[in-house]
Amino acid sequence: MTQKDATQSAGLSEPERVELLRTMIRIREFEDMVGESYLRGHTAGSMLHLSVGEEAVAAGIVKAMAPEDVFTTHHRGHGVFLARGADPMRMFAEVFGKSVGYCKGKGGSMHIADIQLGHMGANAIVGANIPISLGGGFSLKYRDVPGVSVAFFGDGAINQGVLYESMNMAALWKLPVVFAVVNNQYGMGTRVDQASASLAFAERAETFGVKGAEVDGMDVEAVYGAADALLRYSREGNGPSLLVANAYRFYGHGRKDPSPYRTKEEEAKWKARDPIALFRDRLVTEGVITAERSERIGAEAVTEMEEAAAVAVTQADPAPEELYTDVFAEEL
Amino acid sequence: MTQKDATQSAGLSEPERVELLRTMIRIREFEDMVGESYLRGHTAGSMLHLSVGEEAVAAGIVKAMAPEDVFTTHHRGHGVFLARGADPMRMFAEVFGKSVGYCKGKGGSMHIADIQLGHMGANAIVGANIPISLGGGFSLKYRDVPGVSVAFFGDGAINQGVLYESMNMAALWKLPVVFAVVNNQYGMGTRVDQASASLAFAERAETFGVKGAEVDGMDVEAVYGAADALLRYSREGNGPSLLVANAYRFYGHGRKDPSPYRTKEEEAKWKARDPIALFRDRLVTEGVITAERSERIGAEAVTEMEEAAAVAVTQADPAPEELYTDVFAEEL
Amino acid sequence: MREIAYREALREAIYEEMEQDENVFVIGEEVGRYGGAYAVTRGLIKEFGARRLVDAPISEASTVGLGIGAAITGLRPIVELMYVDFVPLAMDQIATQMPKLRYMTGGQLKIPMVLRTQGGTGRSAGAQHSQSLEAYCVHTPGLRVVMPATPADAKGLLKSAIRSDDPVVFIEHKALYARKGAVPEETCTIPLGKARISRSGSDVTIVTYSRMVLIAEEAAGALEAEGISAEVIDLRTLSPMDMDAVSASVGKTKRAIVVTEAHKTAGMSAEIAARITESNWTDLTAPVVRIAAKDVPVPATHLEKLSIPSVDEIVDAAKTLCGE
Amino acid sequence: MREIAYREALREAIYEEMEQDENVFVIGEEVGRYGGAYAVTRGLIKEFGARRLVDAPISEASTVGLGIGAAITGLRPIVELMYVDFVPLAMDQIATQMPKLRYMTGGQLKIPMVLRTQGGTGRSAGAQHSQSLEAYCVHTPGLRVVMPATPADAKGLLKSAIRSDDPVVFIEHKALYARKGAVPEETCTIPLGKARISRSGSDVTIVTYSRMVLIAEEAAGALEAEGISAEVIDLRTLSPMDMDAVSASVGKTKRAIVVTEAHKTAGMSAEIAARITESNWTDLTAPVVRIAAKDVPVPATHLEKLSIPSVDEIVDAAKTLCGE
Ligand SMILES: Cc1ncc(C[n+]2csc(CCOP(=O)(O)OP(=O)(O)O)c2C)c(N)n1
Ligand SMILES: Cc1ncc(C[n+]2csc(CCOP(=O)(O)OP(=O)(O)O)c2C)c(N)n1
Ligand SMILES: [Mg+2]
Ligand SMILES: [Mg+2]
Repeated sequence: MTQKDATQSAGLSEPERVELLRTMIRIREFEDMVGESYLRGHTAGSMLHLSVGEEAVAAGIVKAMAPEDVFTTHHRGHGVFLARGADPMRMFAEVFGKSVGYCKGKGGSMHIADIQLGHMGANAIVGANIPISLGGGFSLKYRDVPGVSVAFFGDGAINQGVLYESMNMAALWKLPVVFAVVNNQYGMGTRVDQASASLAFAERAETFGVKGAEVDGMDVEAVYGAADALLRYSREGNGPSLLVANAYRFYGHGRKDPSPYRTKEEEAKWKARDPIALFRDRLVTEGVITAERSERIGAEAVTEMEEAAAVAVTQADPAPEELYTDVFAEEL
Repeated sequence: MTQKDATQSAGLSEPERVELLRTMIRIREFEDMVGESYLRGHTAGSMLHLSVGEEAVAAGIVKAMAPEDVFTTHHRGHGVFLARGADPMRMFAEVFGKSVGYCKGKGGSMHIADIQLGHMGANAIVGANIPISLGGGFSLKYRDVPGVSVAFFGDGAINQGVLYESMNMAALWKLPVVFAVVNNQYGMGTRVDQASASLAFAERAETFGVKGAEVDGMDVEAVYGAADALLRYSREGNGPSLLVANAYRFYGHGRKDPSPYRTKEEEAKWKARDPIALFRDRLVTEGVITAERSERIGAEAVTEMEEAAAVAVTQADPAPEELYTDVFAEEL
Repeated sequence: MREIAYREALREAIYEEMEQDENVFVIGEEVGRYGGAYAVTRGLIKEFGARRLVDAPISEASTVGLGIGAAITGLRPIVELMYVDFVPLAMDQIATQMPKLRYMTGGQLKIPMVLRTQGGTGRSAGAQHSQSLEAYCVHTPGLRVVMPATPADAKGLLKSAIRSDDPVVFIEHKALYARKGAVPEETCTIPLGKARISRSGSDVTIVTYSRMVLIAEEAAGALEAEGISAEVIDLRTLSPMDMDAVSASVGKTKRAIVVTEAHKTAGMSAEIAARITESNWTDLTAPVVRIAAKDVPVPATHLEKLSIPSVDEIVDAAKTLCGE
Repeated sequence: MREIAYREALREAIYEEMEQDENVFVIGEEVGRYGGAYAVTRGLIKEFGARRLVDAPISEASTVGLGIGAAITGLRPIVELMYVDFVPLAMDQIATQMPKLRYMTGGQLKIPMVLRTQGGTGRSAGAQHSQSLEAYCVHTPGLRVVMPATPADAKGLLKSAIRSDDPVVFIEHKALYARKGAVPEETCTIPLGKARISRSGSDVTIVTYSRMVLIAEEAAGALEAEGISAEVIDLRTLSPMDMDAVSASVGKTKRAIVVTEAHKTAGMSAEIAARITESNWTDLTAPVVRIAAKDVPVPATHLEKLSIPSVDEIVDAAKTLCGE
C-alpha cells in the first residue's frame, strides 16, 4: 500500500473513494438514460421514479453493507440496486418489460428484485417493504447469520403505521434491522413538513428503542460514515437503528412530473449541492483524482448505460405463456 | 358556598369529590355485577372485559370532559361509559343481548355506544377506535365546536400503527384529540414491557408533535388534574395530547381468565393501591365524608346495579326481524 | 349535449355537492394542492380552501378512519384512496368499521361517507397498481359499491353517493378519466342501485360494468356485423345489484355473458352468474359464460393486456352461445 | 383409532413439523407463554422456547410482513392471527405482498408461509369477532386457502400447509376446537387441493367446508329419515378447489346445494355454484341452491344463530329440490 492509498476519509481508501464516485455517476447515468427511454416510449409501464439527486444516499449506505446483508427498497430504488451490483442491462430490460429483465418483465421498475444480491424486492406500496425487511432481520438473527437487513424508504413512508410497529418489534427482539429513510423532502407533491407535524425522526426512533441518526444525504462520505456506524451497531447485536438521510429528488415524482409544487429557488439551492459534483470536487481538490479521470468515469458510465439500454431494448418480450407461470412454486 | 365547599383538591369541590367517589364505586359494582351475571350465563356473548381496577382512569378523565365532547373506547369501556352517564339498565341489557340495550342487543359488551352522550362506540378491534376519534376531533374543529375528542385505548393498542398515523394527523392539523392510554400493564397475557421495547410513551408522543403526560392511574384526582390540563390544552386549539394513565386490571383479561401469567405478589401490590379505597380513605381522612357515608354510597350502588341487572335480564330478546334492520340508513 | 371527460364529470359532482352542503369535504393524498393523482380534484382547493380539500399524509388506514369519525359526527366526507390497491391498507376501517358500526350500535351511528378510489389495468404498472378489488367490498354487508362507466354516470352517481346517508365505495377506472361523453348541463343525480341498458339487443345479454362496458360495446358492435344482436347491461351499482334489469334482459335473450376486469375466482363474475342462474333458470339455453381476468397477479409489461378480457373472447363466447 | 380434539390435532401438526424442521417457527399474539387464545399452541413454548414461539405485540400488519420477510430468506413461518377478523388489519401484506411477490419478481421469491387463523360464529361476540372472510383470500390469486372440518384433516392439512413452498391461509373454526375425532397416531399428511366425501349419497350433493360440514351432516341425517340420500362433500381446500370431486358427485345426484357460513353475496357460495353450473349444466335438474349467511353484519345476541345456515334450511332446500 502506498502512502497515498493510506490517506483515508471516513475510513475509505482512495480506490474506494473513486469507486464510490463511480457508483454515483453510474446511477445518475442509468437514471437519465432510463428516463429518456421512458420519454421515447421504451418502457412497458407508465410509472418511473428516478433517484437522481439521491445517489449519495444509495452509494453511501450500500457501501456499508456486507454480502450477507439483505434489503428492500421503495418504488424509487434503482440507485440502491445499482450500488449493490445490479446488471444495468437486466434492469433496463425489466423496466422495458423484457423477458431477460430481473423479473422476466413481470414486475417492472417498481418491483425489481434479485435475491442473489440480497434484494428482497422493490415495493410499490409505500411502507410495505418495512415489515418485510423486519422479517429479513428476524431471519438473520434466527439463523445466526451476522448480517443486517436494510429497509430503504422515503419520507412519505414515515407516516405509515407499519414503520412504528416494525421499529418496536425490531427493538423488542434486538433484530439487526436498519431503517434507512431517504428523505428527499417530498412525497409526490407534499413537502415533508406538510405531511409530518414533527421532523424529529431520529429522536422519535429513540423513543421506540431504535438508535437514530440523521445525516447530510448529499455528502456520500458522511452518509457512508453514519451508515457504517449504524450497521455495525445493528450487526453486533445491539438492535435496530434508523438513519435519516436528507437529500432531494432532482426530477419530479415521476419522470414527467414538472413539480409545480416546489419553487425554482428551492430546486436551485439543492442542485447547487449535487452529491456527485460535491464529491467529485472534493476528490479533485484533495488530489485523489484528476478532473480528466472523473470525466472519463462519466464517459464510461454513459457508454455503459447506452449499451445496456440498447441491448435491453432489443430483447424479446415475455412469451404469452409467462402470464401463467410463477404464481405458485408448486402446482396442485 | 360554605367555607368547606371551597376546600378543593385538583380544583374539585367537596360535592364533586364525593361524586367522583360515587362514580368509581358505581363502576366497580356494575362490573362485579355484570361479571356475576356472565358467570350465571345471563350474557349473550362470550366475551366480557371488566375495568375493575381502572375506575380512577375512567372517572378522572371523564370528569374533565364537557358535554360537547365525543369519545370512543376499546373493548374494556364500561367504566368510561358509566362515568359519562350511561344508564346501567340499558348497559346490562346490551350485554345480555336484549332489545332495550343501547344497541338493541346487536352489539354486546364490546360495541356499546350512545351518540347522545357523545359515545361514538366501543370497538373490538384493538386500536381501530383511534382514527375514528381522530375524525371526531377533525369534525369538531371543522364545525367550530369547542369540544375535544377522546380516544380511550389500552397499552396493547400502543403497538398498532394507526396510533402513530393518527397522532401525526392530529398534530399536523392541530386537532382537539386526546389520546387516553389506559395502561393496565397487560394486553391479554403479555406484560406491557414484553410488547413494547420502550415505555417512554409520553416522550414518544412529543416526537409526533403531541403533548404527552403520564399519571398515576390509581389516583383519581391526579388523573383528573392531568386530564383536565390536557383537555384544556387541546380544547383551546393547541393541538392533540396524550395521557398515559398507569393502572391495573384486577380481573383477568376476560372475566374467567385466571391470569396465570402474572404473579400473586404483583397483583397484591397493585390491589393494595385500589383506586377506590385510596380515594375513599383520602376523603375520610380529610373529613370530606364519613366512613358511614361512603358505605352508604357503596350500598346504594349495589342496590342500583342489582336492580338494573334484574330489570335487564327480564327484557325481551330482539325480534327475529331485527336481524335485517340497521344495516343501512336508506333502503335502495 | 356538451361532452366532458369522466374526470371533469366527477369534479363537477364534487364541486356542486360541496357548494350546496358545507359539510361535504374531501380528504386524501394529493387531493388539494396537487389536484389529485388523476387530476379529479384539480382546482377545487382554490374554490374551497385547504379546510375542505385536505391533503392527507400517506396514512390510508387512519385517513379512512378519520372519515368515519367525521361522518358519525355530522360531516359528509369524501375520502380518496389514490388506488383501489390501497384499500387493503385501510381494510379494517373499510370492512370492519365503516359498514358495521351502524348495525352494531343498533342504528345509532350514521356513516354518510364516500370512499372514492380508482382501479383497473391500463398503465402496465404491475400487480400492486392495477387491481380490481370490488368483490372485497361487495362481499362486505353494509357497503354500497358503485362503478361508473360513463361521464354522465360518473357525475350523477357520485352526486347520489355523496348525498347517501350510507357508506359508498365509489370505484373509478384509471383508463376512463380522459374519455369524454355527454353530460347534462343541469344538476342531475342518478339513483344508486339501478342498472343501465347500454345497448339494446335480443340474442345475448352481456352484463358488465366500469371500463368493461366499452369492451362489451365493442364486442357487441363486432357481433352485430355477424348478425348477432347483443344487449349490454351496465350494472353501474354492484351493491345492491339491479337484478330486475338483468333478469328481464336474460328473459328476453336466453343467453348471458358476464364480463369483469376483476379476477374470476370468487369475484363479481361468480355472483352475477349465480344470480342469473337462479333468476333465469328456465330461460337459459346454456350456462352463463364468465369472462374475467385470469387468476394471476396482474403482470406488468404487455402481458397485462392478456390477463384481462378481450373483445375477441366476448365475441367468441357469444358466437358459441348463439350457435347452438 | 384414538380420538383427539381439533385443537390438539393442530398442535400435533405444529409440533411434528417444528421438530423435524428447525426453520419452522410460530409467531403471533399470545402464541407462546399464553399458549394461544384458543389454546392451540399451549405448551409448545416449553418444547421449543421463545425463539421459536414468538409472542408478537398487537401489530398484525407487521407481524404478517415479518413472516413474509422471514419466508423469503429461508424460514418457514407459521403466523397466527388470533381471529380472521384481524385479516383486514394485515390485508396489504396478505393480499398485496404475500401472494404477489413471487409473481412480480419472476419467480425469484419463495414464500413458504402459513397464515393460521380462525373464524366463524358461535360465541355471539358480535360483528367484529365472528366473520368468515375466506372469500377475500380465495379471490386473491397466489394464495392457497384451507379450511378443515375434522381433527384428522386439521392435522394432515396443516402439516401439508407447513411443508408447502407457497403461502397458505389456514382458517380454523372457533366452534370446532373442542370437537374430537379419530386421528391416526402415525405422522400423515393430507394433500392440499383434495376434497373429501364426508357422506355418500345419491339424491343430492351438499357442497360445503369447515363447521358447516357438521350442519350438512346433520341435515343429511334428517333427510335420510325422510328417504332422501344426500352426499356431503367437504371441500377442505378452497383454493384450489377440487371440482373433479364436486362434479362427479353432482353428475351422479343431479342436484346441488352449497352451504357456507360466509355471507352470500360475492362469497364462496357464488363461486362454487357458478362452477357447478358450468361443469354440470346438463346434469342439473334445478339451479344450484345457495345457503349462506345473511348479508348483514353478524349480530351479537341470539340473532347470531339466525344469521347463519341452519339444518332446517338445508333440509327444506333438499326436499324442494328432490320433490320436483
Ligand atoms: C400505500 C401507498 N399510498 C400511496 C401511494 C402513492 N404514492 C406513490 S409514491 C408516493 C410518495 C411517496 O413519497 P416518499 O415515501 O417520500 O418516496 P419518494 O417518492 O419521495 O421517493 C405516493 C403517495 C403508494 N404507492 N402506496
Ligand atoms: C386488532 C386486534 N388484535 C387482537 C385482538 C385480540 N385482543 C383483544 S383484547 C387484546 C389485548 C388488548 O390489550 P390492551 O390494549 O392493553 O387492552 P386491555 O385488554 O388490557 O384493556 C387482544 C390482543 C383484537 N381484539 N383486535
Ligand atoms: Mg420523498
Ligand atoms: Mg392493557
